[in-house]
Amino acid sequence: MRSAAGTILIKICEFALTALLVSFFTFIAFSVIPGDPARVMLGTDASEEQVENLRAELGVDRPLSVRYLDWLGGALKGDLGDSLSFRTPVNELIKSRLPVTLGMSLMALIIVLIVAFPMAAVCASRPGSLTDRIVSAFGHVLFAVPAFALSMLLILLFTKAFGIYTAGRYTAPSDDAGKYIASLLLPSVCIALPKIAMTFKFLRASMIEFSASDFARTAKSHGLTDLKILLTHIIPNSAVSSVTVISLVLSDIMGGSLIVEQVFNLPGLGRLLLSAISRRDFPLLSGIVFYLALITVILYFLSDVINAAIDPRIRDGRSL
Amino acid sequence: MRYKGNILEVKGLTLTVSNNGEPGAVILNGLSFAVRTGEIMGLIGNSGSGKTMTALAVSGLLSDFAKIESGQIIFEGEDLTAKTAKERRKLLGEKIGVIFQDPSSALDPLQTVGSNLAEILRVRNLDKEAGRRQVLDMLRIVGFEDPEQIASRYPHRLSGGQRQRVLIAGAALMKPSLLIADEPTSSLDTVTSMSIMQLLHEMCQEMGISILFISHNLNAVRNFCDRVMVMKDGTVIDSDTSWDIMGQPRSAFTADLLAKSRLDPDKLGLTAGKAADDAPCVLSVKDLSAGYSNGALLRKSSRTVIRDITFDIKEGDCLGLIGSSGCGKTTLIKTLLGLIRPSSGSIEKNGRIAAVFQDPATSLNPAHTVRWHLNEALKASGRNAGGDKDSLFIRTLNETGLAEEHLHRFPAQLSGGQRQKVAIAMCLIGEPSAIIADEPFSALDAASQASVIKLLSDINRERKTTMLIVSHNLRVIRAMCSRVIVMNDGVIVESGDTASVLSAPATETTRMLLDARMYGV
Amino acid sequence: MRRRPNPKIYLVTGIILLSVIAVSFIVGLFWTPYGINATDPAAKLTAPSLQHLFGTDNLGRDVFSRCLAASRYTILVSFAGVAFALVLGTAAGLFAGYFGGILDRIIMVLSNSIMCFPGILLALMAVAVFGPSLYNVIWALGLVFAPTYARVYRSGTIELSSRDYILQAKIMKVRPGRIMFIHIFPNLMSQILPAVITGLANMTLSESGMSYLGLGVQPPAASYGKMLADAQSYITAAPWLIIFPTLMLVFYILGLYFISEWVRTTYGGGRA
Amino acid sequence: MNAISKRLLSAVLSSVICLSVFACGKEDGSTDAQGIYGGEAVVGITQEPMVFDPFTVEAAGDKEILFNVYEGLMKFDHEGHLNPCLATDYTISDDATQYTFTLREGVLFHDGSELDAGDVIYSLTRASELNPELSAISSVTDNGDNTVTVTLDAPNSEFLSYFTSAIIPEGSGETIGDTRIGTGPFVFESYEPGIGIVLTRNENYWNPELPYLDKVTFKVCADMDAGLIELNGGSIDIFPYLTADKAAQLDPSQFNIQTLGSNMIQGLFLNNAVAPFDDVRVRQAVNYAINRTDIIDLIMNGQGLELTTAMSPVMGDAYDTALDGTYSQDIDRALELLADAGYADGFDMTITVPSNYLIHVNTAVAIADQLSQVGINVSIEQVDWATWLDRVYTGRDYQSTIIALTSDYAPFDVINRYHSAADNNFINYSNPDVDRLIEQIPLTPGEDERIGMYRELLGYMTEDAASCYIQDPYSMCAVASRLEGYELYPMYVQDMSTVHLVSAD
Repeated sequence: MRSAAGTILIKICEFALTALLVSFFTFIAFSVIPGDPARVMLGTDASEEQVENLRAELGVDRPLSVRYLDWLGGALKGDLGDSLSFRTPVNELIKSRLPVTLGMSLMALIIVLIVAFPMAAVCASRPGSLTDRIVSAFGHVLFAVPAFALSMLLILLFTKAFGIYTAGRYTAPSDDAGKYIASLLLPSVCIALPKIAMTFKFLRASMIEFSASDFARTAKSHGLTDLKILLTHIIPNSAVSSVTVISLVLSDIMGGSLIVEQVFNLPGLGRLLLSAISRRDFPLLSGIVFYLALITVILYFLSDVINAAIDPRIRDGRSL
Repeated sequence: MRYKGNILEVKGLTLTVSNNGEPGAVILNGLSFAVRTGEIMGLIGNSGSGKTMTALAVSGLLSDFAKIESGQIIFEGEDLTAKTAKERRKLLGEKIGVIFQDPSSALDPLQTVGSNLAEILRVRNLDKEAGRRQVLDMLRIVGFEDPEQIASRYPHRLSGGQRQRVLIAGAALMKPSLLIADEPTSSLDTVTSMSIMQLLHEMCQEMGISILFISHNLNAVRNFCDRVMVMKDGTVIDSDTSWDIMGQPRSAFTADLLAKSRLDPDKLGLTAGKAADDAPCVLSVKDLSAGYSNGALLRKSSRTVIRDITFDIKEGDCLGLIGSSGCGKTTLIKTLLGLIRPSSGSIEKNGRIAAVFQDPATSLNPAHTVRWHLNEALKASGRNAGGDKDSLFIRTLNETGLAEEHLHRFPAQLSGGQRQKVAIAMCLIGEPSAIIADEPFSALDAASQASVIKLLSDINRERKTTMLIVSHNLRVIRAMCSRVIVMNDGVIVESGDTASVLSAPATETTRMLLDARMYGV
Repeated sequence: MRRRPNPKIYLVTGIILLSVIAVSFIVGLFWTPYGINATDPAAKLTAPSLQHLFGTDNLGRDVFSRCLAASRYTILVSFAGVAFALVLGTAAGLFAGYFGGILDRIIMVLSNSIMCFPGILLALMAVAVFGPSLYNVIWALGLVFAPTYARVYRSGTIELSSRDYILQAKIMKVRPGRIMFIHIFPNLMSQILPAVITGLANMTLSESGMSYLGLGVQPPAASYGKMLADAQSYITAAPWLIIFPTLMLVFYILGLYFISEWVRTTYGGGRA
Repeated sequence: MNAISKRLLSAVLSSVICLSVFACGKEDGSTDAQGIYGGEAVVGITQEPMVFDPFTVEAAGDKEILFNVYEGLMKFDHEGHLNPCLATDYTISDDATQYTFTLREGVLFHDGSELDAGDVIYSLTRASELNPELSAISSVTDNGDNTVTVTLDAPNSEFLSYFTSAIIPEGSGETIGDTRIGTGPFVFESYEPGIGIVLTRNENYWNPELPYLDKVTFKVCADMDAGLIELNGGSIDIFPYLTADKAAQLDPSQFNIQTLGSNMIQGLFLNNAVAPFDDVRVRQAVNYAINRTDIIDLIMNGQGLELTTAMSPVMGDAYDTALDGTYSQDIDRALELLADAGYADGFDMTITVPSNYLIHVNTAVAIADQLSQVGINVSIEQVDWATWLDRVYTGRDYQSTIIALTSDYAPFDVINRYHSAADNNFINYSNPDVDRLIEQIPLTPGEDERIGMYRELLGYMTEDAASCYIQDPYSMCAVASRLEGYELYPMYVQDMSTVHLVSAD
């Protein structure tokens, strides 16, 4: 049994290490890839002299290693510096984009869960039945259809056929929470669909396994109906066993949201990331990567916490 | 009011199980028996004889693939086969209670004990507060001194015996008229199983619950059951009061089963292995302490499980190690095998030490064939096979009682006993100077148990391979070991000649283990 | 005991689906109805017809011919990438799970770091250092995919490490490398197969996403993922540009998926 | 008034291709003063705005927005005319070293202060320090009678267009990137990174008739596809820089498509310093081997102007129409030239293309297909924009590339990059005659002489086949049919002042 404070301390160390490593990778990457932020900002029309001036103004005439150490020093104090191309503090830039990426991921996760659990429960309650076969076959196909094509078809359907959705009409949550959710709904569905297939497959297998478990048999011997057993025993237990899988799905979802926001033209982290790379905006990219590391570590930490919250065995520090 | 007459009558029950649409295999073949009100009926047989299927058929927990072809199950005068699944489910927990073999996973790990039991009442819409009291009362009846505390615990915090008590409490909560107990003690240690059987006995006496008690160990039910029937191939081949069956078994099969259950050294041809006086020491342990360390990078805490263990084993000796669950037996073995680093003390080994573990389900690697396992053991030993490997493998398999045909099988295609024999064959391939066997028979039925014990005993005698046998079964120890050490709470409390230790126990621990034998476990 | 579809059905379906891809791969090597990269200003974005079975794209190229040719890149990129990821992820996961402790933490921090690191930047870096080759992009993608496999293998290894047969192997003093790869590895097949199939699907799409920064399969060559990415602008005008590559991709992934299901149910944890 | 500039620009008029593909109510863009006031419009942009300081701004995407915020003494209109703006009149000394402007009176900055000579002197001086193009200004003096005289350090008869440089309040130069105070028809309201820019109507604009709209938003879209989706969804009203096939997908009842030659020079640029393109015969062979009409049909749906040499015909008289068709496709000729140069069996070449420009990537695909006919085996290498700038444009480490060159709307700006010593001569072109002409043109006062020199220069370049010039792509813009008065400029400008609603919403 480990104390909570100790666990948190370890997680913080882990995060610090991860962030340090990732920012170091970023530094290495930037020192080998060609490209000059000042030239990218000015384009082909500017003369060498203008580019030199801008380089001096931006401070990118200093060696990258110096700039990296500078950035690292600032990051230690919580200051991620200013973006070269946007000329605004990186922290602010990222904070304005986070609601899109995180909101979309969260909504996608919720969609995955509220669809996959009932689907799996229906199939697992009568494995081999016609319903099971049809739903499972549907799952197989969803598994194989690229999310990419799916997104395009959904956009086509909703904008063209129904006219009820407008890509890119994003509203910040602070402006109107309802519109914020509405603007992220369809992209979230696109991210969620392929993940539903994966989660469903796992949950179904796990529910079938738990249906044959000793405690399910005990519950039967207690006179509980199959439905009751499903609800009170099998679903909670498969939820526990699927936390790991769901956390994997969630990191997939994060990756997916970075792609889907391109297609839907949403101002999220993924687009910021791409523009940081294509403009060779070192402070901005380092900042984004820093946040991604933070999110990843928090994600895994949360999945541990949730696991512990529902599973007393884990609370007692006993591995499964 | 208890039902008068036969509480349960099974008449001509024939049951088949189909597999993937293929025609069903006959599991129960015209089975007929009756349980009288208020009696404990023992049902005995080897694995695969249809005992468990009988329990499932009576309780109505058969899977979709099992089909009752003919016959009747009359409970309290009503034919259960004519009832709908829903009606039958309702009987469960109310009129018929069931407990199963392995209590380790029979309770939902995510719910407290109280919640696990209260569902029986919840599903019948009974008053919450009254229900709570009822649960606590029942927990007290099954022997918990502080029921409130037990009710608030999660199952993983309970020992095996405690869990089985909780399950019995669940089965008995609604005061059913029939309790079906399917090998409720076979995964528990001696002392604990004794107490569980005592508890069942009391429930029968005081609450008037009839019990159908299923076991593979004929000897175990002798003192416990009013009547016993023996099953083989889906039918009852022998049935009488316990004393009669024990005294004069009517069929040769029953007699054989009895002999195997008793581990009668003469009938099985067992002799306790004994080292020559001048034999060299194979394993010498001095002041050994060990435990588990847990914790993070920063703080290390450790828990010492065994302390100051000192003993020697000489070549050809067979040493027994007894003690109830949690006494540190397993930790000691793991330390001896080098899986746990000792915190202090020394272990001197003279030659290779091999091991056989308890659970046949995980003793072999499911991804590989028997031949692979033997080959792996051969490679690990560094032995030169001397030409044809396969003939060596087949010879070794034959020695353990397996045949050439088993060589290319996967573990999933073998029975539990066969798997343990493969594990033993793996040990033999390496020609070890000693084999440590950690309760290698406890998960097997009586017949398999007897054959594995005989095998180990033969190896000990013929190959002069030193043995360290860990068991809670005193019959085994008595039959195989010339010396014994008794552990309790991480230390050796008693050691010496088997006969003298067991006939004149010097400590309470040994006495309790001996008492358990009264019940034949 | 439960009714399970006959594994043979998986095998047969898988083979049928994959044979479509195999045939197009083989035929595409020797013959295509039109030049793979032959542009035709007179036949831009024409709908499927007898002349052009799958229609033509925005440069008047025959989509059927390109579908035949695209299978080779799709197969190359997805298999090579996943194989690289698998080798790396398996090794890392087995080591982390088997040895635990500090090594485990180091590997996990490293794998988390790689997970947070933008794959496209890694590919850009690989190309900058080792030259503009498709293989450099493939291994970079493989590196990005590896942590997923590492995680699956790690948790599986931790679980199996306490099994008696692994203890037995340790007692027999089998070398750790052998325990990991011969004793533990095959038992994790059933866990890793679905992840591999998802990986193959994701890999084909990740590769096409790389074209944003000019990485991956270079034009005029095409993979299915790239064809889809290029078709994005013509979804309303020319849905066939989306439908046929999608179909091919679905055949490919679904075929592999069914084969993996067959392997899993026949050789994996199906028998327990 | 400088006659040459005027003539040049009016010549543009005739050759400017200004057609409305889907004509709506009004025949052309002549802004009638009866337009409806009020309302708002959203313009889609695909580049993140970066720099708002008018003196350091370089990116075309920024300039076209700031056109609405800052104004100079002179201002272009959509026909390419250079008109007085913050000045009401101007005179040029005979030796072309002194330009004198009469300032417009009563012009208010967005902060309410009034424009005076001090602001002009301050702004032009600052511009001459920061913007190399204006560094030729040696002094600016206040003549006291509401006129200002600018003196150049050398005669330059091509300088007038540089007076479009912004005039800002005196002393505000350090902070102008944040305050963004100018005199333009719109006030810079806000900028949110990744989202866009909001402009609002300048109530005190010196031309009381303009602007019409209350609010204009420039909204950032990830790329053209995303922009199209938004356009269809109605969240964008105006979307410039469409490609032809995208434009064809739009519903003509909802959008008007405007097209115009864009003064862009798209070409397959050949590195003259690298084998085999150091051989003029190989360069000519490549020019003969490709079919420009097919490429334009394929890539642009025909919406582009074929080019033979380094200048677009939209430049007017400086361009010599006699050059048209010099390099019409002639496979036999190409093969012959290749054989002469010792490449009878063809050769392998690599085209390095910036991956973010789909049009160039597609052009590369088409060219690769065409060059295979003469045995040239092309492999295409995509690189990202920053890499392209670094390796190809600055580093000149490439064999061939496809790009579209942009320039100011002045012929000299088009050709001065071909001086062998020019730092932006990324194709390593070198011809002493061309160098000489580039040096002489700005010193030559006579307009006819200058035109002759431009034509001579283009002649050399065509003969040298400096590169393989392909097209001047039409710029296309979709405008929602609820709006009118939008005009395409032959340069990077989004003029919102004339845009108005068709009917009150």
